[in-house]
Amino acid sequence: MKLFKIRGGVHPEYQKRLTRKNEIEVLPMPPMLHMPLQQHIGARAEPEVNAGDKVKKGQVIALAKGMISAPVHASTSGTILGIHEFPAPHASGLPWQTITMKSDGKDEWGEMPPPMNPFESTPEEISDRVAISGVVGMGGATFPSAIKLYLGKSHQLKTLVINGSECEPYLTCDDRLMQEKADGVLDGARTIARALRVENVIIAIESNKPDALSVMKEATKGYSDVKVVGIPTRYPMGAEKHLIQVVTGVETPSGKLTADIGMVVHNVATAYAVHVAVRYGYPLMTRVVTVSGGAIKEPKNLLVPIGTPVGSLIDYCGGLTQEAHRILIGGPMMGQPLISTRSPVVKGTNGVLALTKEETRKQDEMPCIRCGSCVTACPCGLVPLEMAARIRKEELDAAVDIGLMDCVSCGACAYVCPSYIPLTQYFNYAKGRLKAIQGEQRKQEITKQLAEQREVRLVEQMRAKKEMLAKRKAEKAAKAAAQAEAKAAEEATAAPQEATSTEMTSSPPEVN
Amino acid sequence: MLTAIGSLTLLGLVLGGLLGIASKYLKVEGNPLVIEVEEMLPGSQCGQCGFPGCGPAAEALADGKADVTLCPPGGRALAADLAKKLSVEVDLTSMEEKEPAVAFVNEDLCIGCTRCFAQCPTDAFIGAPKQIHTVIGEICTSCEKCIDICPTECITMQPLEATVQTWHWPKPKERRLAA
Amino acid sequence: MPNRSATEGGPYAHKKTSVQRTMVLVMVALVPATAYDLYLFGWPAINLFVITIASALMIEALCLVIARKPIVMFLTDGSAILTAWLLAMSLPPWAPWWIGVLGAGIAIVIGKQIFGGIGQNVFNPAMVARVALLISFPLEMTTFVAPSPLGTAGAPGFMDSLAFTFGLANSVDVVSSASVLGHVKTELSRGIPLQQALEGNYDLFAMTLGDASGSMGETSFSLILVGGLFLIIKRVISWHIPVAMLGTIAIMATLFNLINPAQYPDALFHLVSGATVLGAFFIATDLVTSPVTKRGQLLFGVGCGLLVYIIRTWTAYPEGMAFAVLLMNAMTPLIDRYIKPRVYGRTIKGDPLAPKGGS
Amino acid sequence: MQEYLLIILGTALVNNVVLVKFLGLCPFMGVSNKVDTAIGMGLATTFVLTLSAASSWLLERFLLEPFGIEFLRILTFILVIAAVVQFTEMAVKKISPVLYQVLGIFLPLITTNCAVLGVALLNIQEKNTFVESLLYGVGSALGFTLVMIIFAGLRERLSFADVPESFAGAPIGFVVAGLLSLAFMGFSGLSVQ
Repeated sequence: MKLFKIRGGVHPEYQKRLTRKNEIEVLPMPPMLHMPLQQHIGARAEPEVNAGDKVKKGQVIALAKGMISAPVHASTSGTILGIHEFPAPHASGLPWQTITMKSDGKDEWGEMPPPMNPFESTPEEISDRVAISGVVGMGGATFPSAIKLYLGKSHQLKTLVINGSECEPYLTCDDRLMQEKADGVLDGARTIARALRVENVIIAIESNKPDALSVMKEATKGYSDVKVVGIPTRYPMGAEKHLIQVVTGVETPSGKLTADIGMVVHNVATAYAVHVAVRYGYPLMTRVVTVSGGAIKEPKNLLVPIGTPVGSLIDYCGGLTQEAHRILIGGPMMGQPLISTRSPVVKGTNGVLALTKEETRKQDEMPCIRCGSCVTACPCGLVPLEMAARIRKEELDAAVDIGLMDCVSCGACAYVCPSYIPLTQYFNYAKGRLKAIQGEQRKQEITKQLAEQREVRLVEQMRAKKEMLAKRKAEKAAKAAAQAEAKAAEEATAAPQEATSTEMTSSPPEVN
Repeated sequence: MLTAIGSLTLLGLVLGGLLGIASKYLKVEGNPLVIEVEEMLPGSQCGQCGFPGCGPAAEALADGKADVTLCPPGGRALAADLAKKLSVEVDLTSMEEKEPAVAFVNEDLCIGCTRCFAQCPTDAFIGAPKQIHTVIGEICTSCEKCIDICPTECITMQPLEATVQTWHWPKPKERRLAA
Repeated sequence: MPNRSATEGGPYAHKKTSVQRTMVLVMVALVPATAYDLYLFGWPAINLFVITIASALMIEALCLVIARKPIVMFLTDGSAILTAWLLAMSLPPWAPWWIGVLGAGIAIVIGKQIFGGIGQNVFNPAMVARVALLISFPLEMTTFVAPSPLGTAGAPGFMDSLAFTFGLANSVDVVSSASVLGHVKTELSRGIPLQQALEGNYDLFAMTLGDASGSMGETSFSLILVGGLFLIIKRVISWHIPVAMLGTIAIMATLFNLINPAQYPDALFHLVSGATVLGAFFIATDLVTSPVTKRGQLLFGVGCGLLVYIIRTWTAYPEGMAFAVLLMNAMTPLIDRYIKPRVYGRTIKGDPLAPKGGS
Repeated sequence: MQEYLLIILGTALVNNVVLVKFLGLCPFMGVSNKVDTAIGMGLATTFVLTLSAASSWLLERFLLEPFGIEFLRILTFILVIAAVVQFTEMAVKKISPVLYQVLGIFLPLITTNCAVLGVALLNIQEKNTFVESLLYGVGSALGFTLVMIIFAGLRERLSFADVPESFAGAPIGFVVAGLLSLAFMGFSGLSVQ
């Protein structure tokens, strides 16, 4: 199959040999599980259980809420201990709403939906099943998969690309999954294709995974609609839009979805989760996680119940051989630093890395020498050095003008920078700051309206007050006049000049 | 002498005439800058800039009598926009960005006097006379007008804590400090 | 563990690279040509070379102290040494000590530190110094000597040359001799046809080796070329600037040579004489002052080539490398402003692409 | 033909008004913070320079010389320049209000841009013909615009540099102008034999 070129990219040291030969091991069920209500992009799930409730394995413990959301399921049977704030596996290390449960060790299944044959089901039935199973993009994006499956209704789709590139260094979980569960991945891919009403499936695997490539090629023999393609090894080959360009030559316009050009990308792990959800009725409760890095004693690939504290994974791998310079969730290029090892593995956690200082190669930052390495490395055709210079001077709008919003934060620029400038952090800072500014502006707009309403109201009140005063005055005057008249009529004969003086004193003092 | 005077006068007349004609054809209406600037300002009339409201502040800005960094609620973003609009140079890095905050009523001290109601430019206080007041966080502009008016000093500004949803990466440390 | 957010963002992996490494590689590339030239021109050249680099380092350190910047970090980045090195290679080898010191001072202070140090300057510091010296001291800057290799009969000894460099004694016989470009320019202006002017002064073989009079960087074409190719292989520089620049000079020279051979020397002459290769591989490619995009670099190279040819051929100066580089340095911000890569998913003008296929 | 080309090249590069004659430094330093503004200023100055070079020549030839009132030269030239500038100001205000706002005070100040008066006077001094005067004006204006744009590009770049506080702004601007002038010295003696 003809492949197409993409611009930029880098060749990091892949370090995949640490775990590429390690078969997936099943991590023993930990005594406590922490399931955050938000393990996906979109709205937070709504808890369905209370402290003290007994739950069974696979039971829904939080329901999807809103348009874009995903439910959360109990990874084993046990007792809910509570719904509370718990440190998130996120760079902020801030707490978020989490359901904590205690395993009863029985691992008893709850009532599961019946197995389905996807090829005798309608696309809607498949999508609905994926939705209730809580499947999200497992490559790290964590976008609810069902939403992407419903795209088949609104868009005319041509091609499904299954992303097996796994371009992040160290990670081998997708590699192992493809080798060990090739049939499941393939069935999941074809199930997704059916849900999307797509005839053409391409499974793209980077050429540095020859075993996975050959296993998948073998598995797809006899399926004319599925093609397995070896693509060049280069970071960030797995970026959705770039992957599509490599295998089809079509470039996704800026600000559009890949679905707008008739393509959808799903990760291999997502395909496998879809397979499990449809064929067996099991929700997403486990995932494969690569535990690796120079500071890990025995790097492994583990099948982990979602909600397991990261610390348990590291302990299972023999702990740390030395103090880790960084503990990361995900790969070294786009992964997030982990603040607390108590934080749990969530649906999007594909790796846990403990890196030594030599591996991160952290060095002191120097001024930019305008070497242009970042320009060459940028897969998006941006000029990172200029954007960072503007952000440094707090000129965020100027950075947007030269393409900040087209940046995918892949980190290729910062990786090659000879001056060790934290380019990616500049861009992430600017994007976050701009979002906050947008929020502030929205708030300002609201407050502006409120202030205007208040102004109108005040004026109205003032007017009403004045009117009332005027009315009262008029009434008083009228009363006085009437009295005066009566008096005058009464005393008409007696003293007519008095009437005028009464009238004068009866007028109320001017209030202002 | 006469020729000199004559020729200069003539020249002046000719050029003046030409310019007069040109000014007729190239006439432009007055400068709507003040209105545009006023529309950019938050419009909450909070008075933190030292001007009695957003309107006078806009006038001062358009006249160049006020600094574009004058508006704390607008922050750096507004300063940058104003600088662009008025095409002036501004060093935004030196501008202090106010921490986002909301007014908070200490309910043990509040006597329900409703004086803060009258001060708040966005009606962010709820409650009634002789009842404890609270603040609607979403619409409080942290203009601090309510703080001084409160007879029991029960209102304070509390910084808005970041959440996982609102957190973003901090700006990288300046390298020159690493000496 | 206390609740504290991360302060240092990713990626948490890095290419084996650094500013220092880049500078060191450039110096390594310069070693063969420099060593051979120092051998050719003997002790006075070595003195000047050492003086220039040492004073550059001292001045840089002084500037860093004044600016309260980390001294060790910036002094060891190698940029000051490299600047002084390139400057020394563009000076007449037997120039007096104060030319080296003054040049280093101009390069470091006015060329670089006044802009805020490494990476901030807009002009190539070494060329700023060279042009300033050339305009201020035309005599000292155009007095060249014929090579007298170390150890040969005519070569001055160490003590003699020390005295000579510091102007203490005239113990060394200076056999002054013009560079080829200078000679050709003078002769042409006297109305002497090119062929006649070149006769006996233009030995292509000697020039490619460096056995000719001129500043160090103007000679030894082949060793500099080797160093330049080394840099391209090591990916310290890309091929765009050197190729565009040398190509433009060659095309211009060939074109005019075809029009009038008696007036305009051929391409080969232009490529091997003067600082053509040094400029193309080491000076114009200065990372800080050249464009960041590949297409921008091509344009930059073409501009440099054109200007070098124009200045050499039609102005009062026989060699235009320094001027050409400075002029194109000045154009660099504009090139960077208008020549940018196409953003993914957008047209070159920056509008989103029109969607193809799909709904 | 060649001599006309040489006049343009000579005035634009070799004897650049700004970098070699050091005329017109006020807008050169004043409106060179942004490339867009510099382009606008360059175009406005080009218009004024060309028009005033031509009209001053006509004035000299048909008014001052015949009547023998050359002593009024500067006065009348300034008058003409002022009128042209007034006209330009109105035109810019009409055509591009943004540019008008951006150029601000510097637009009327073209009147006192020494480059404009300088070129008009130099034309008389060098006894140029009408066409030569016109080209002289065009060449100078091109040189002015070119240098303005280059300089604005450099300053835009410097606005992101860590220039020491004591040199930031105008000081570094002058340093750069000096270095640019140094670079333009390379054109000295430019002549096509």
